[in-house]
Amino acid sequence: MALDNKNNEFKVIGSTPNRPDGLDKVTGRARFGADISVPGMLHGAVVRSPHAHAKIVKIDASKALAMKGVKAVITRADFPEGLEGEDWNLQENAMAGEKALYDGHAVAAVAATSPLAARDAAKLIEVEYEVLLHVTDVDEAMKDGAPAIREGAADYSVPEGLHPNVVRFFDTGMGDLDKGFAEADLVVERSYTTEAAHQGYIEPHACLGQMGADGRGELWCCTQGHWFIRRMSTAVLGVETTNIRVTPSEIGGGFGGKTTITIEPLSLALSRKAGGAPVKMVMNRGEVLRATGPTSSASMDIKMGMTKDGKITAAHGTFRMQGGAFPGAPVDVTTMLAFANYTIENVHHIGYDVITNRPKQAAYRAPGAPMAAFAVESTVDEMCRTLGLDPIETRLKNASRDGTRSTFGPKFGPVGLVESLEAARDHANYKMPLGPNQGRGVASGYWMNWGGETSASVAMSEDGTVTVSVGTPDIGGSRASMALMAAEAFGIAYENVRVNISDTGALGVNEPTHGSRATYASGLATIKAAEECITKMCKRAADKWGIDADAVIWEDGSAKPSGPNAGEFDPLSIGEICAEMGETGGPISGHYEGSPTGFSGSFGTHVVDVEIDPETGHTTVLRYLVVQDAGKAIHPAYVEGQFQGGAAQGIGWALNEEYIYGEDGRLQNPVFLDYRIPVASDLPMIDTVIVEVPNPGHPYGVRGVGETGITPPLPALANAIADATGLRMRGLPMTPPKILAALKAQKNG
Amino acid sequence: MVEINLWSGLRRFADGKDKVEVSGKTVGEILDDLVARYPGMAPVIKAGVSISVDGEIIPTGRREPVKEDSEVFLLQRLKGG
Amino acid sequence: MRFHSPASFEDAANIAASATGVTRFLAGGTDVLVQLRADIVEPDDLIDVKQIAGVKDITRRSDGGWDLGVAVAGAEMTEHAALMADWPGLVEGMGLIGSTQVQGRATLVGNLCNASPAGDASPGMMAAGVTVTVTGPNGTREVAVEDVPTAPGRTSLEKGEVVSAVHIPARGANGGDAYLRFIPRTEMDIAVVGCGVNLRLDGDIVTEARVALGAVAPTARLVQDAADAIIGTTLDDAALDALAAAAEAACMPIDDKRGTIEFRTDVAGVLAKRAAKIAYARAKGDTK
Amino acid sequence: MSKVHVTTTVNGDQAEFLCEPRETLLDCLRDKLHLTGSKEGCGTGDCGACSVTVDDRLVCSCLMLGVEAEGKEIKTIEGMADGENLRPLQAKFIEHAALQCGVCTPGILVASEALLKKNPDPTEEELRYWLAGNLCRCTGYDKIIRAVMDAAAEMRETS
Repeated sequence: MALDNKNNEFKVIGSTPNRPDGLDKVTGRARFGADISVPGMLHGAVVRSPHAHAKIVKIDASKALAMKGVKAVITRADFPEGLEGEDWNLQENAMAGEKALYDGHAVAAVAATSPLAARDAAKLIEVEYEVLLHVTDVDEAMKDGAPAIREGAADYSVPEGLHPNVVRFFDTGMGDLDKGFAEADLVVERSYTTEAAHQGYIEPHACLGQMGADGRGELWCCTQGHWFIRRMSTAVLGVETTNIRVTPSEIGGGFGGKTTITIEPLSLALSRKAGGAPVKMVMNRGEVLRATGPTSSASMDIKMGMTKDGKITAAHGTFRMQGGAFPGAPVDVTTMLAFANYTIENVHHIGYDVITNRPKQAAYRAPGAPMAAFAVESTVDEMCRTLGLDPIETRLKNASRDGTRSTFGPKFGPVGLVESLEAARDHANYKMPLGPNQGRGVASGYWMNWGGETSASVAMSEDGTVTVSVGTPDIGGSRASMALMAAEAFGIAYENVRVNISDTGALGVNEPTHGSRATYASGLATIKAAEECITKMCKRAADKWGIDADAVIWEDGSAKPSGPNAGEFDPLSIGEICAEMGETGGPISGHYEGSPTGFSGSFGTHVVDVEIDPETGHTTVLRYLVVQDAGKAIHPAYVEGQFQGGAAQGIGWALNEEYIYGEDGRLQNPVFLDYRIPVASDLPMIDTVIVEVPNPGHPYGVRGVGETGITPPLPALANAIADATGLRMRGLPMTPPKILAALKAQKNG
Repeated sequence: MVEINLWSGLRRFADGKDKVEVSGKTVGEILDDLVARYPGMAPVIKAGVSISVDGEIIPTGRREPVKEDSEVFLLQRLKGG
Repeated sequence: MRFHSPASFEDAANIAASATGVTRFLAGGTDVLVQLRADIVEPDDLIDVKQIAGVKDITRRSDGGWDLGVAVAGAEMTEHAALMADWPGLVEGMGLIGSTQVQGRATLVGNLCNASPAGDASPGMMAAGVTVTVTGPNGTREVAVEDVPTAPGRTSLEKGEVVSAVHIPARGANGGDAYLRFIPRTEMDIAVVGCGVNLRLDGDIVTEARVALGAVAPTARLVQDAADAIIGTTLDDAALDALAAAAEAACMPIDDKRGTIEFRTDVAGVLAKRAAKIAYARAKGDTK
Repeated sequence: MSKVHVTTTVNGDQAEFLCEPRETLLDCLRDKLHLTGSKEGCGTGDCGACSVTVDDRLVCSCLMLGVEAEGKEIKTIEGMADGENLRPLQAKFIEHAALQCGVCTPGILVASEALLKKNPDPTEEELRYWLAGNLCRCTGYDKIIRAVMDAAAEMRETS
């Protein structure tokens, strides 16, 4: 069956039907992580370190265990020893061993008969600490004299002579930098910093775990990827992977933060110790902010060369990122994608992954890309201003496009940066007149997207309707997208497809809904599995007609003879074939298992207008435009939603969101009052333009869209502020105190 | 023989070279031969890499075919949000 | 935690007076419950005053002033057109606290007695000259609001004392008030700086003024020098500059996660000017 | 710890529960009455996911004690639709794709319904400020604002 990019032939792709879970979600019926209860359930609570870095001398749980209703207390002693690599990191992060490594690090947990009893019992667990020197800033952590958080944590990549807190080192690039900079008319060298931002999902982590003494059990939790949760939890607990079945609940936002484990293995361990009673655990907001992954903070140096007419001749970036007390800051991505918007012959990246006394970072929407974009796109903007060049024309001049070599090596296929820049340039927002203290900023961004391990099934029902089972939790409407793709493939109505998110027992391994992969990979899997069903249905029709299966085609939801030579038969509809399937060979279903590699990256360009209050430094976002390549928008409203959500998160990161640590190494703002994500009155409408440069690696041309959108806002806001004030802000967040101080300094010369 | 482009930090594990010649017909075969020829590369491959073959990025698969004239790059193992 | 719902302030005061542990009064609860949830304060005795007669009443006195019950929520004030017309600045200060949802519960007295330096209701009340009745085991006394907070989280109320009523002066002719605060976002933040201005005009001349600042010292406070800077003026540029200078001079802020000393000081001057202009326009009859 | 017996009205029906004085109304709704549509996003009144009305006044149920519900009339998201008929706001949220993950949706619907009862024709700015205490991390609010404005227009036409 032809599944190429014939846009004009789509019947349902590109329409915007109501999502299947809409009714449940507007009536309060949808069951999220904390909404699941079972009979005999206990409640868990966690004891967390109040210190940034401390030796755990003694844990005394006797008072807690003496409390009525307390059924189990666990510490690290209840976990197996001898784990290595990332498994050890996960175990150590889930429950501290010899040392507490950050403010909020779990040191013990308790299960009791009510949430209040568990909380009260947790307060009775006495932990004796020996406080150690700590470090929370990435630059400080690399300096001589900084406390070594964990000797020997560095891997093969780290050259000798670096601080033991540097645990991974990256060095990538190509070309001849000296030659490139020599060709430039303008060479600019600048330093930038970004603070850690939290994913800020509104639903705190929640789970309900049950495990018996035999190591078998079940886990219900809110997660982006239940196979990941299963593998990580069982590894940490030292039980066989298959012994735990994980069922995902509805998920109240993740943005990368729910691709890893936090309390899940604790609930299982508590359950086992409490004799197999299920244990429900729900984090509060303070725990989420203190102990689950925010993204990395970064300190960066950028050097770029440009000719008078705007050609980028060379680029060098040094990126220092801390990812908390464990290796994993996404500097690997940063050192690939930092300059990916541009075709640059001479380019080099140096990256340092640094450990500090902060929580283990978790992926956050385009992990590693926004920080670099802030540094690089700010530098490009500054160069354009210095040289009197238009920021969009300059980007067009250097833009990555089909056939150009990327700054990370391989050549690009068809991608949509040029198209996004042109659409931004031609949009009304780019021409709106600006008033006093107002400015406009432009920036582009990129995410390379992902395929990943994928398994899906499509099963025919007796009435010809279709059940699709995928393993990627639906966070933003993906069930609607899967249903649209299945409906398109079968040639049936959207309403005749039901999409389920299956548990780990029903499908092969699936990577999470991450990397902007779900619509691409689970979508591709759905289409391929549907094709298998169609092939089988054509065979059933062929058998009925007594002709060769090759002589049957599938069109508009029916099997038909392929032509006059095949014979004269009335089409057999999907309903007719399925109604008889019990008599014609049994159930009909199709499967897909694979790791599709035909994903292709998504470029986007943002244009933002701001107004700065010159007396207070307050930034008002006046209007905002997102233009991004979706390949093919399956459900355009949810594509727009991804664009808008990414932009809003980026605006928050740019202006107000930050992790603030005190001298004592404790997080000072573990509440939404002070961890300031954008509220409704902070934002204007977010205008969107969907560019469609089809991805040849997907049957319908899809490319992931989820992550790119958080990348341009950071520099776009900085560039707009520069346009409004002449000030170049090089540290995030660009808060009113920072802007006002810079305005004063500017005024005082 | 297939030419693999290494990222610059890997030169120290490959006698200072940023391109190396290896033999093999699949991703797995060329990675195995790379380690055989340059044992210093073993921890790199063990830690996990992605590979791009003619512009297509292969995150994990070892069975994907590689041709003599394919353009091959070793890349960092990626992770998304 | 023991929960009490007394039927009179005398009973409430007696319960508090005889309590041996941590005691809190509950009106709107928007601070008490946050502290409870965050394990900052878990009272041994929690005394809900909302069952006491009259605590939800807004009453105009015969002198033109207003008496408010202690459980009147912010939303009930902003919805009260006559009160809003008299004291827009005071009411707006209350109305800026928290979200719409918080406004459904939060009260003037709660904000005052929580004694946060950054409470948004306090500067407006101080500028307006609000007093409160305090009921204790030994009877009642009247206290000016500026004398209630003594330090962050501390008040001048004695053990067993509870605020039992709020008294707002008569607006009188040719008066106007305003409250402005600075926050990083547009809503939902704690004030980084707050400023309330209340003044009266004779023609174009300011004849009376009270200026109060929040979040720039251990308590919200009246700044007499700032008031003096505009009394006798037409609020011309020189007067506004003098006002700003006096406001800045009165600042004794701290550096913290919400703002720097320098920022708070600068913005105190800016907000004093802006609030004074609004109060002046309102005194002139501008109803905005 | 001794528990308090509370009698209240929830979505028009009488409800009774036993609670400790320190348990919030949200805890009681979710854990005792099994009305889990109201969500806890923060527990400190900063996110609005637990929005309910008490005697027609919009509040955060996390900032009210269960014992304070005695004799009150409480409405939650579960009581919004009339049987199988959705309120216009609910229908418009689905139609406008005004939810992604949907965890903030119940609170935003309850808050928006309270606004439209008070002000059937809000401006965009009034709506944005009214909803400032309802955090949404997925949508950037754009489609939420459009859905509420559209629902308001429809409700004005049919009233």
